[in-house]
Amino acid sequence: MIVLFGIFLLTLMVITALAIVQTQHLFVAVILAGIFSLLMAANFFLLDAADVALTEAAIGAGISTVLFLGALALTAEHERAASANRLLALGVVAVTTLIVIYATFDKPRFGDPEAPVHQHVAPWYLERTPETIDIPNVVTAVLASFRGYDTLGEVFVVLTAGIGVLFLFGAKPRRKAGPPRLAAHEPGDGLRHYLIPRVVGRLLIPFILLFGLYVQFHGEYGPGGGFQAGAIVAAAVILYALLEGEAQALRVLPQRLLNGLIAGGALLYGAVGVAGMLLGGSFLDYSVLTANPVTGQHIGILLIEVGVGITVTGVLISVFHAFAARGRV
Amino acid sequence: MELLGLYHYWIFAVLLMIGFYAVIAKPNLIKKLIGLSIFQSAVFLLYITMGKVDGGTAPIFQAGVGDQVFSNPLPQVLILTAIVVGISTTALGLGIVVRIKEEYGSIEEHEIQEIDRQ
Amino acid sequence: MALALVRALLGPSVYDRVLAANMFGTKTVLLLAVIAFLYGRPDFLDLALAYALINFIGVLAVLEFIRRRAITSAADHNTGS
Amino acid sequence: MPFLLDVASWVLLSLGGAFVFIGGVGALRMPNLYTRMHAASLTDTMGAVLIIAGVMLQAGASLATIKLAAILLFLLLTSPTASNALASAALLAGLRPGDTAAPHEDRGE
Repeated sequence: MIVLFGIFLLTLMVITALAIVQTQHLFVAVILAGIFSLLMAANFFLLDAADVALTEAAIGAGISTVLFLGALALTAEHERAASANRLLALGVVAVTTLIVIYATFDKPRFGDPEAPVHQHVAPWYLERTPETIDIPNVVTAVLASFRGYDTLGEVFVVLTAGIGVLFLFGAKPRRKAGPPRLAAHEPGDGLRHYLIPRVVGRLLIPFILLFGLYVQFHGEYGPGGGFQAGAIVAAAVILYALLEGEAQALRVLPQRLLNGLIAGGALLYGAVGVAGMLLGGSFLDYSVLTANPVTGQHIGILLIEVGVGITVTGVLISVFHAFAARGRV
Repeated sequence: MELLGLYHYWIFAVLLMIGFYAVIAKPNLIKKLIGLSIFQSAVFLLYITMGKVDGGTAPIFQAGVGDQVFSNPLPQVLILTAIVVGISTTALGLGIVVRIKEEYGSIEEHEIQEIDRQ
Repeated sequence: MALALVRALLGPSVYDRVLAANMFGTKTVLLLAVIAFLYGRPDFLDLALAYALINFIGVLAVLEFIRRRAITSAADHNTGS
Repeated sequence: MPFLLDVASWVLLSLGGAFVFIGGVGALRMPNLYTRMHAASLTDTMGAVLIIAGVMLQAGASLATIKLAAILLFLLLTSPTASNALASAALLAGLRPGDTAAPHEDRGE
């Protein structure tokens, strides 16, 4: 029954994706992309990937919609019709689809425990996690400890992307010819005049922050971890900024502090690695952090998740502010 | 039933190509980015699908319950980080689009090329 | 359960789509709660909780977006394309 | 007793499912945005309450029940807010409640 349900959801996803591509109205496309992300998260959940589903939920539900809308507000809302080489593109796509589908006939059956993926390192991870790290969530263990290098790389990619956006928007917009975007009338006070969203939002923000912290520090035991928590906390701050205006949000969390957070999280991650080296292990080897290797692993994972969370929060909030501030100029 | 087992992969292929189509055929840059994120999601789906094991549950040990089958944690780890990286790179892409709009006054590919040619 | 919603997805105007997205969010929350129990892993309710908390940010963003557009287009009549 | 609980929870779940379904149909069939919104809110309130109550009965007294209660609380808080925000947005964009013929796509521009 669950399999049937999965098939139903997947079909919905294809329909949504088609609608996204087909519509000319970019605003609609963004809203549909939100629905697409919801479906995606439900699917991940069905496929046993609770952590991934939580990430998708945290990112897709709020932040990506907000970012896309921010970009839309700065550009155009409709796309022009007509592209000349449409048939050619369609042909290419059709052929590639057929090739890919043909390739899938070599794939192992869905859910096959004998599939090659399950023969390589995964059983080893599952086996070793209880004895060397001793936390219930294998995903967190692999993420933060076994494959710590990968995650370090990912954190630096996020960091770089954040810096990139800040650089891009660092340049002062050049006044082009044409009607100047009116500045005086746009106080940027957010939704302050809408009483109901404001009251409810203010009520909810502490809970969202609390939930973010829960996800952050409960990541070893249930689905969660730094990436998800970072996104949730960022969502809370963005909600605040939407309700009270960006200026107020920036007063609470100034950009300097955010910059500090962005760099500090990544540095914390790196520092944990170096600390391991100084104490005689290899880079990102947490076992040497304390006398007991297992406790060392716990501390290492905790610190690293905090580092990840801080960086992700900082980057997402700064990106949001960068878009929002651009709109007000 | 044998064919049903491949359904996930087909969906993956179709989604991948829908995203691909949006990237190559749509002149609008934001549409291209949305297409790119669909493409990305398709890849995520492929990975997670491969990690699923029949009768398995999510790879989180439960106290007191022994002898469970777990799905493969490795693809999940890779995708988890990839989602966050994905949103950051998308944000970067959107930033570039906004800058292009400011410089060229348009986000349609052919119009930008037109302006460049002048 | 979500079947009726699919059709709402094709709704005529923009705001219908936002409405559909919002409904979709609620349904996803309910769905996740039910599935978590079908699987017998109630610890995954975190997920539904996350959705319940942040799902409406998107709608608020829409409101803000429209509000901004209303202000800008009140001044000069050719925003957008 | 467990049997009774099971039956009760399934009754609640199916009732909730029915409400969700009715909400979906309403959202599809109603003439304009505001009435559609009215139908959709059925999902958010009755549907959510019933389904979560049903799942709660399955869960029994445990941490999960508390989480479910939290979910219910937040849903009941957020979704009317979202509806309100959406309605204001639509009103702001100039969609009058009286119009039966929904304007096709966005006007203006």
